[in-house]
Amino acid sequence: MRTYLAHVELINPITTAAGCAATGKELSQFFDLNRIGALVTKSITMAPRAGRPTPRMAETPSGMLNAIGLQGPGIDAFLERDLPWLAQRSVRTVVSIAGGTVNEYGALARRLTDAPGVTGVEVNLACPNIEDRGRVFARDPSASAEVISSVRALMRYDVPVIAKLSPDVADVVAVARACVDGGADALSMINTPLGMSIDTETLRPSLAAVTGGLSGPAVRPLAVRCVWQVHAALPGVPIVGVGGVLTGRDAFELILAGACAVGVGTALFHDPYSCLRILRELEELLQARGFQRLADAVGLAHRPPGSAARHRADLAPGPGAPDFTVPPDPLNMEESSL
Amino acid sequence: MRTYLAHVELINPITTAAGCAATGKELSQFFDLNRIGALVTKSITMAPRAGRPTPRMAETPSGMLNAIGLQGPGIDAFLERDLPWLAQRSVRTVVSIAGGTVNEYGALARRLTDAPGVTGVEVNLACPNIEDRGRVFARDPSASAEVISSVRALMRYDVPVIAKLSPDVADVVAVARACVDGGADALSMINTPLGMSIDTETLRPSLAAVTGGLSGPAVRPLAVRCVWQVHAALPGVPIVGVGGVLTGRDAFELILAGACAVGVGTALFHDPYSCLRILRELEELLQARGFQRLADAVGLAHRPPGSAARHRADLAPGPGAPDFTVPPDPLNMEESSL
Amino acid sequence: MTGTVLTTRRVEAYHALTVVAPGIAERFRPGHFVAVAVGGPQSSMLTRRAFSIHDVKPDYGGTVEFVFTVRGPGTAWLAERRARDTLDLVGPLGRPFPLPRDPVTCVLVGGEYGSATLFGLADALQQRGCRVDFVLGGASADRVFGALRARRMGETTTLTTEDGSLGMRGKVTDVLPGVIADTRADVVYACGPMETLRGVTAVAIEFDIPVQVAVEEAMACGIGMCMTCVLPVIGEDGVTRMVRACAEGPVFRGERVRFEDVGTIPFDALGAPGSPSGGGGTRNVS
Amino acid sequence: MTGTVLTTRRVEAYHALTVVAPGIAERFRPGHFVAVAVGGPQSSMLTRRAFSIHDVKPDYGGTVEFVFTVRGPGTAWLAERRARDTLDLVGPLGRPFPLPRDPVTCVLVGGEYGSATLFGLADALQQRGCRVDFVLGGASADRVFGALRARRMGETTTLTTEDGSLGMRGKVTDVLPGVIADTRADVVYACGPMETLRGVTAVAIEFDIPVQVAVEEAMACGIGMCMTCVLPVIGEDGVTRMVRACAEGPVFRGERVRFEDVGTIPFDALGAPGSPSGGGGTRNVS
Ligand SMILES: Cc1cc2nc3c(=O)[nH]c(=O)nc-3n(C[C@H](O)[C@H](O)[C@H](O)COP(=O)(O)OP(=O)(O)OC[C@H]3O[C@@H](n4cnc5c(N)ncnc54)[C@H](O)[C@@H]3O)c2cc1C
Ligand SMILES: Cc1cc2nc3c(=O)[nH]c(=O)nc-3n(C[C@H](O)[C@H](O)[C@H](O)COP(=O)(O)OP(=O)(O)OC[C@H]3O[C@@H](n4cnc5c(N)ncnc54)[C@H](O)[C@@H]3O)c2cc1C
Ligand SMILES: Cc1cc2nc3c(=O)[nH]c(=O)nc-3n(C[C@H](O)[C@H](O)[C@H](O)COP(=O)(O)O)c2cc1C
Ligand SMILES: Cc1cc2nc3c(=O)[nH]c(=O)nc-3n(C[C@H](O)[C@H](O)[C@H](O)COP(=O)(O)O)c2cc1C
Ligand code: FES
Ligand code: FES
Repeated sequence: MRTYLAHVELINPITTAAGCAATGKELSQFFDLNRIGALVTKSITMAPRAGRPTPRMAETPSGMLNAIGLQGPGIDAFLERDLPWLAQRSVRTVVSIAGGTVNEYGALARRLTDAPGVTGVEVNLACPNIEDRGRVFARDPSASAEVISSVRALMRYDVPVIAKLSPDVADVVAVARACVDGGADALSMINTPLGMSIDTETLRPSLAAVTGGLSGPAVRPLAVRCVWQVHAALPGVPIVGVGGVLTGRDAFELILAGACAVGVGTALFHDPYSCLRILRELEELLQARGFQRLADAVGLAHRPPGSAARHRADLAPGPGAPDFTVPPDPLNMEESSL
Repeated sequence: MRTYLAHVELINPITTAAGCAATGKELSQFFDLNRIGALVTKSITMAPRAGRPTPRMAETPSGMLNAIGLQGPGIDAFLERDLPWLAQRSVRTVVSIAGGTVNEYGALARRLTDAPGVTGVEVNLACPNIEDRGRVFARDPSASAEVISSVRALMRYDVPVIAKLSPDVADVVAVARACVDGGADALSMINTPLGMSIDTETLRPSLAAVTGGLSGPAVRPLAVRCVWQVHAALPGVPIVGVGGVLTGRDAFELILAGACAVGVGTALFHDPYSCLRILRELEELLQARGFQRLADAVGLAHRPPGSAARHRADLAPGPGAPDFTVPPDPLNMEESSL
Repeated sequence: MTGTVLTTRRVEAYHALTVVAPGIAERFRPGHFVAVAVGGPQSSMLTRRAFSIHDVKPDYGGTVEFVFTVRGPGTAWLAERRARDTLDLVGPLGRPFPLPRDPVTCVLVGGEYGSATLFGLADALQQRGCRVDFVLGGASADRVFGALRARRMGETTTLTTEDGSLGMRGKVTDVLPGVIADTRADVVYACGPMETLRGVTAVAIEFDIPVQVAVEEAMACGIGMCMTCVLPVIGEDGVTRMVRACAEGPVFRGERVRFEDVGTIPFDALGAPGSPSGGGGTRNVS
Repeated sequence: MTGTVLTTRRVEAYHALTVVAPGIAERFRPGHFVAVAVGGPQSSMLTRRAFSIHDVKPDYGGTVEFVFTVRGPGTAWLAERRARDTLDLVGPLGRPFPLPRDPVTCVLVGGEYGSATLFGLADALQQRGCRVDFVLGGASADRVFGALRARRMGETTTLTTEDGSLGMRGKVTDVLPGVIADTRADVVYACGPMETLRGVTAVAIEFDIPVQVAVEEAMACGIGMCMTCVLPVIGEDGVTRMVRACAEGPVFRGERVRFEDVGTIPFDALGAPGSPSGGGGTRNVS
């Protein structure tokens, strides 16, 4: 079930989500990493980072909050130890990078550009911009575009640059468009929306960091919506759909919305084999519905209604029925623009 | 367990959430509406509205999507039939209003200002602004402020105006501040974030309207975060916390984050008695923790850590322990500004 | 609202659960339904599932039985319930079948599990001296619910299956005209898939006799509060309104339901976007 | 990964589940834990719950038993499991207790359900000719796990309860110095609440003998991928790192764990915000 992320071919559309598969070694105890489309690393930073204090995690209904704080060894150790380990095993590796300034992202790209074994670079834009009073890059189209174009300029031309977007914005399409204009070859969405929970025993925030990112099936409706909106506005741009994928059905949902690859995050914590299970389930679903190629399913739910039969035939107007369907509501721009 | 919404006293902090208790009649079959703090009506529009086609609902993990499209009888029928029914029974009624232009909101306020039995007006800002290419008011601080000041100007001075905010913004505090500057006496949050699901049998969006609002426990972490952020920035402004409240614990969580009243929406669909159950559970929780007054718990989770013992004593540094706690991370503005 | 499961049984392709629920059994009238919570305390499934009440009995203060087919995860969970498990139900809900004052002849049409609601109705009709004839159908023999009981209760019982494995090959609507003609029926009652109800209504209209249908629309609350279950129904005043299947229904006069327009807002409905009554574009979008 | 529950039992204040899981039993070494999915197929609880393996047996190809206390909704759900239910487990996980090469004298200290992991360890130690002495404690008699078994296996067994309802009134750390002195212990192993482990480590340091502790940190994955379970541990090179309790632990040399700083990032940890190693403020916030 081949797919393309920009010009890079992946043997299948299932990838890990950034920050959810550590260095890859841990996951490789459970299955051969070559069997998935790509491994996305956790976001790599310039310096080593100890991350945030614990508690870093809180379970929420059908989801979890995390505030890891990008704990990691820094780019040097990554290039010395983790990337070579993956490269030796020919694991298709998308390196996620995170920075606090446009320059820091650029510096990371510069370090990666000659590193062997980099299939793609994913730019985690959900970081506070030191130069703009900590305003998160991903919430600002122009700051996002600046980061992307800096990374794109410094990264080898044949390594696709993927912009990872957040749903915590009024208009995700505007950010997506800015990133594409800035040179993004593909988009990945969604990163975790900012959430919080309070421990009603201690009467304090559950997380030491107070707020954290919400992930898991709870956010899947947000991910589907973002993928849908962006695919509608920018149909030519490859999208990695991420958010709450637990099963092949969920992956299929994001693909129908417009994703050509699907990232699996929180599900890996629940089931370390989930990538392969999801892949198998997805293959079965596509087969059962007669799809020959994955590409035929990408964005399929956008085709005008009626071009395929509604499932509940009893609700569809009969062939000769007068056309009493609702005229487009001029004010529902959210839908009518799609 | 009295509370105040601006200067209006409510006998307790539990209200219904807008659009989740129909006219009140339905719910009154299950309990006496006078036993809750207030009944919030569904959003009333000028003209009658048939709403959106079905399917209007899709279940999602720990939540649901809805696209009702503000079906309702319009303000005339509401003032003639529904409001008098509530007023006769002395039900404290917060009337939610929705419009497509600033003028429409104003016109609704004008109709309500002399109507007997209006305890408060909640302004549903999650509507597309016809005059701004369908851009949703709630996503734009200045448009929100304009609506609020128009309603505030036309509404009787002693009826509080509550602005209902959406989480689909990059900066909910900015919208909150604009609304307060525009004259809002209180804030209500959150309305439903925009989500979507796709039926993998029909290969089409599950909702006829394509996208819909996500509600239920899945969104509670977003609600807690929004209430927390806004209470931190505007500690004097009363907040109605809404989003995913199923139990007294959940209501308590929003109160600890800064809410002085709590709206119950989706939970009513699951359990028509939920308002009273939540109230009882909340009372028990407060009692068990020795709170005399609700006000003492409002926003309590904001007090500096250490002013109450951590629950897991084994994790708290001992009394004589060297202060190795993490210094504030200059870049984590999200938290450090709180 | 919490009842104990008394018995579980398989009935051909269907599952049936009997639950001790005196408060519901007591107030039951034919056509009522219950809304059942699924998945247990930490379930990710928030909305209740609606099921017609098949039977009530006086045992243990009052029990209700409902019959269901496994469709998605909620009904799959229900199918795993065992005796002594507890179940959380709200009910009885909805507008029941109106009963004729006079001892008339009634044809009761059921499609698939839709038949389940007809036996309580048949009982009530017979107690009023009505004659009852059944027409029951389904895709295959194992999906025709209640054939035996219908044979015991009904003056006549006609069965149809789409694969011909039981009774006549075809749909209930294929045989209904004959049954109405033979029995000289005064009124038709029907419950089943929307497509069936539409066909049954068309037949009744042809014979110019009243028809009461119990519709099935996706529901989130079942108690009239969420507005998800609406369908276009023509009122006494001739005006089409989007009415709630759970509160104004599930039983409607078939002629009043605009079956062709289910899943749409007819342009002439009260408050439709294009309609003169207004209905501007205001909407809660997020 | 799906096993069938073989038996369930109550042990004083605790619950114990025995699950058929040959793949886990086969590879078990003392100190390992399992990560258990809770709530069934449509559960809203996504993260697995970690439990030390108490016992493995060869029955049915291999079974594992774990002992737990009901804390929140996940353990409440587990407490309702019955024989023949299925349970989804991942394991064995974590770094087990290192065993001494020589036949030395070992004191095994358990607090509350922490004792559960010590019997497999005692077994392995005794097979190597080690002498084993137990010190077990808990808040009250019913919260001291495994006293009988300890008495059968241990050279000596000392029990403590905070309310004095069993053994000595007080904590395990109150009696530990005496036991170490009496037995001339060469090494201490401990499992229990962090507070207990901190105290036990302090005692061992005083006696200048090695101590191995099995820590408990909130975990989301249990397999080293999520980075939620970290605590500050001093490495061989003297550098403090935030290491994963699930992958590098749960067993650590007590002296290396900076118990006072658990729940913080010590300023001198590798990559701490203020540290010279860097650790700028970059963070994934949303
Ligand atoms: C008044 C009424 C009476 C009914 N009586 C019966 C009966 O006697 N026997 C029976 O087998 N089924 C009956 N149904 C249909 C039954 O409610 C659905 O099959 C069931 O809700 C599906 O739940 P699920 O979790 O298996 O499927 P899912 O598809 O996972 O359900 C997801 C959501 O959609 C709703 N939903 C999906 N399909 C339907 C539907 N057809 N009708 C209503 N809600 C739906 C569910 O309530 C739930 O909220 C009745 C429906 C209504 C409205
Ligand atoms: C290595 C290890 C071994 C353990 N062995 C045992 C054992 O043998 N017996 C026993 O009773 N308990 C043991 N625990 C603790 C057990 O994991 C928690 O009590 C359990 O996860 C609580 O789940 P809950 O749903 O009841 O509580 P909730 O508070 O609802 O749990 C919510 C979330 O927090 C996590 N969590 C909460 N408390 C803890 C905790 N103390 N440790 C780890 N995760 C936590 C849960 O995994 C879950 O993700 C062990 C923990 C670890 C890390
Ligand atoms: C523990 C954890 C750590 C994460 N770390 C990163 C990260 O380093 N970089 C990043 O871009 N996203 C990170 N994410 C976000 C995920 O990549 C993903 O976008 C999000 O979790 C939604 O997908 P899911 O629901 O499948 O988990 C992290 C998520 C989790 C749960
Ligand atoms: C079916 C439904 C209808 C709603 N209608 C309205 C509405 O008319 N006006 C409004 O401001 N919010 C409306 N909401 C949003 C709720 O008031 C509430 O903000 C949201 O559902 C989150 O709360 P909950 O998780 O408790 O449901 C509606 C929500 C639902 C589920
Ligand atoms: S199901 Fe909620 S109004 Fe009918
Ligand atoms: S629990 Fe996930 S890394 Fe330890």
